[in-house]
Amino acid sequence: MSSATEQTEADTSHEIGHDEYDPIGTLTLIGLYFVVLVLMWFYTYFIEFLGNDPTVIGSVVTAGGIV
Amino acid sequence: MRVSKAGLMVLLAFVVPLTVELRTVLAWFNVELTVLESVLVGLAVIAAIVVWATRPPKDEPSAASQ
Amino acid sequence: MSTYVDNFPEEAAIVRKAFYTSFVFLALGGVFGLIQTLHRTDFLRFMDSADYYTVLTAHGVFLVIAFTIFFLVGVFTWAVTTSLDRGLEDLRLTKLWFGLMSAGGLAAAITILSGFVGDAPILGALDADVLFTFYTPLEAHPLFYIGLVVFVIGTWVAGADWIRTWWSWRKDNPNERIPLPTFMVITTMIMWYIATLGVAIAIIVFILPWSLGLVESVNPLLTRTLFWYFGHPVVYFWLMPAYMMWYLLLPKLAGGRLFSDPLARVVFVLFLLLSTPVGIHHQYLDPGISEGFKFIAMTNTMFLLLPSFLTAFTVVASMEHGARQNGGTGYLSWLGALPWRDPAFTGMALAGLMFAAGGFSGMVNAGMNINYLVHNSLWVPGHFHLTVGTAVALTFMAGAYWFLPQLTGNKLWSRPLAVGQTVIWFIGMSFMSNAMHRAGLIGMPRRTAEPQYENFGFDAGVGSVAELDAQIALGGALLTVSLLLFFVVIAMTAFNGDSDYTESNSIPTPLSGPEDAPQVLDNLKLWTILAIVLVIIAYSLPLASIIDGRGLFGPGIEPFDPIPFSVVSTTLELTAEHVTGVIR
Amino acid sequence: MNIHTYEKFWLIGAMVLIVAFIATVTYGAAGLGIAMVDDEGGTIAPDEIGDHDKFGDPGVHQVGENEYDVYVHAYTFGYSPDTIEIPENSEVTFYVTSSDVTHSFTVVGTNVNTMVIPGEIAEITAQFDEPEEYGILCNEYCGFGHHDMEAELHVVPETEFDLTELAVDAPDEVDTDDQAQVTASVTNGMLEDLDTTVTLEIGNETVEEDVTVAGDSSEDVTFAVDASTLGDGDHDWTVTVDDYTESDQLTVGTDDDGDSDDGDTTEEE
Repeated sequence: MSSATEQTEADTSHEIGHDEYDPIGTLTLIGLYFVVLVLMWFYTYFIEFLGNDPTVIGSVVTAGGIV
Repeated sequence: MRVSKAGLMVLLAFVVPLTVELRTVLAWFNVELTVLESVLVGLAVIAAIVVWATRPPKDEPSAASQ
Repeated sequence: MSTYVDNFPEEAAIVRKAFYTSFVFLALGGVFGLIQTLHRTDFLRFMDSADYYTVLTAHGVFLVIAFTIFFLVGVFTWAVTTSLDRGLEDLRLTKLWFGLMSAGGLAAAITILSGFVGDAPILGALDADVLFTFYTPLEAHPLFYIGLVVFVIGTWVAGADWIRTWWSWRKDNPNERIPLPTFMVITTMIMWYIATLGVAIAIIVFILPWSLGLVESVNPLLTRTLFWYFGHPVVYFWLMPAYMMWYLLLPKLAGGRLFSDPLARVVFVLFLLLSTPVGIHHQYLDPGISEGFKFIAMTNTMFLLLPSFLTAFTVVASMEHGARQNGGTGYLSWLGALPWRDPAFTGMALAGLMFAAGGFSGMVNAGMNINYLVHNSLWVPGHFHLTVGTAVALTFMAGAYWFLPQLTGNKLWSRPLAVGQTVIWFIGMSFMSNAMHRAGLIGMPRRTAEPQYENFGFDAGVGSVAELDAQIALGGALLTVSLLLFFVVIAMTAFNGDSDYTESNSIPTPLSGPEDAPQVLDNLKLWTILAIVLVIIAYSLPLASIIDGRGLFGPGIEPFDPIPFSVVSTTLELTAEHVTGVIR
Repeated sequence: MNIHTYEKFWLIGAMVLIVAFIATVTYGAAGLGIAMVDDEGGTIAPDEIGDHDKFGDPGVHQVGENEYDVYVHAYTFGYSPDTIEIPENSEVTFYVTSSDVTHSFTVVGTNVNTMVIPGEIAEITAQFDEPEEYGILCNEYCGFGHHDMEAELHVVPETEFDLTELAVDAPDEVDTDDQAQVTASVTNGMLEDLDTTVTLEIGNETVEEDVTVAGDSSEDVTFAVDASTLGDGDHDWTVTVDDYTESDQLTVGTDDDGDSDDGDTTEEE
């Protein structure tokens, strides 16, 4: 383990919720991932999928069934 | 070196998928790149990263962020 | 503190055997993958297109059944013995399951490979050109199905072996929490027992008697549904050992500690509960299943994202913990403080990164109506080459770089080459999988020897179909290079007997340990019952409605040999026309 | 169990994503009317396909003003019919079944896509607004010729679309002093009446007759041609209804007596 940091393996009292370690880098990465997912989902559903008409629709008889 | 050789290699590998899809994204803005042009853009980005990585680091380590 | 092989020499021998077996299948599967990628993109076609499907069957079964599961049983054996700190209860049982799995795998492999050689002596046509999904009424030789069943029974016995070891540990340690690695193994195996019931019934009750001619007909929708009842949880069966390695090894390799033991337990419980009642999402476009059932399957599938989302945070936070202990700072620059020199770390981290991308295409696959866009298109192999083909396969390869020294006491041969191998895999898969996704969106089908049609083409939008094909072929070639490097490193390490490897086979304690986990998480009986209830809720009505009106054995549906030998031996085009004419 | 605040943020974010994905798909189903292929199509045993009143002769049927049913029989390795023609601005319901193994019926470049499982009838409806030529392919492995399995879907302008069939019954030979009876059967598969003209050209003569064929029925038009006006010898004839033609040859004045064989010819577009 690196000796240059405050946190060492001996620091077994280290608990989540303590201020000693906040995974801010993880939050940053996962925040980026969240944004990418939202953008990609919108692109894939609304542009690729809905722009790929014609699409299977409920016929007159079956419309109003399970939605 | 600002990053380890292995770290640099991973960073450069990460450029590959970005370069491949850069064309698709640019096409949205009506910029049409040929294959050759995309390859050149990719090589330019890779060269820039290599130059950045091999320069001696500044004092503050935060400059190492991409 | 010593290596695994020092502590458990006999178990290490079994794990080594399992790994080497899995690598043999990886090598074969990889060769078939290269042949396929060059054939379908029309860069190199040296075989008849009918043989493509034999190659595809071998590629699928060898890689996703044999490679993954042989590696998995090795990892699970390591996890149980390491975390319980005791050997397996009875090595005769261990040898039994390894023997069963090997025999079953060999039988299935022989039937598949005999698709290349024509009639076998005495036994006749053994072929099994039915792909990994073996949808009826496509028919394989009965030996293929028997092989699969024996293989699965082998895994059942393996599970019993681990559970038995856990029980005897429990007797000695009545009040202790189940160690996390063992917890992961047991929850995964319970999921596997529930899931394999579907494929066991499909084969033993319906397909095998039918292929032996004891039953006249089969109900294709029923066997299909039973297959997917198994077919989705099986992907989590491949994935769970990879997750386990991310949870246990990545923090260790990064110099940190697991962020949260309790959340890891939650994740594995969620997988046990939700992996199985979702299989109908593979059947969104099947006639004969009502939309309501499909909607329920979608809801379950979407919630199955949750444990993977949680895993992403927990594992990355554990890596970040290591990076910060090694001097990493900032929002993103701590990434530079990760041990990229270590091939085991780099491979797993890149595998995790690709899994994030594959996760996105999985979310699309989970969506019900958007399935019209992507179903059975090349998008789907694009997706699962990121998940099983990278998140699992690359994690296993990277894991092997850590495991093999533990199992042999030999130092890893050439770390730089091993790092290069994982990076080349990443680059190759970037090209191949990305282009596959794109090709899928323009409607190019999967599982096709020649996706070039006479009367129509595909509209590529940006770029061209030729460029997509080139990217797929380039990616496939790079993946082959990567595989070659992997085998070189593995072989050199295995024979690297002069070196002395002494790193300890220990897992650092989590930041938030099991004492923070509610006791109920370890109540495996409760989770098993809940998992079964969820399966009953999700599947009883769809199965009843499929059986109702069609019967258990379907309306006179006879076996169909997908590639009769007469076809392979004559010119394909002529035969195809002839057969088509006859049917008309 | 304590969960770090950041991980709680992400937990909420993850749940938002999951709910948003389900909501998007539900919007597609409820708001846009996108339906999944389901069990509405019913079942059919493979050996019943030939005797089925629709699958026995697969093809296009009009069932409403702009509504059509298309019955398709998928088999290794093709589709019957192999070219489907439908008009623009129509709502088309495809009924697809397989007589052997599992196939798919996939209209390339669209979201019209279904599995075709033996024993099941896949029923899917889609709206085709613009004239376009689509490819149809099988995306489920079905055997050694899987990659050869394809068909075409032509969406044509309304003015070019009909479901007319023409069949002509005419003798091959007729005596000089006799009459040749040429009977044209005009079948109208559309629901609306078909007003058209049947034209017979024989020798140098052209005879026309207007005919109205009611929806979903057929009419016979018989032309009686005096053989004497044609003269001895071979005479080519052609019957034309709109774009459909039938041709053959009539021989006048052979010495053979007795009834000549009828030459039946039938053509569909």
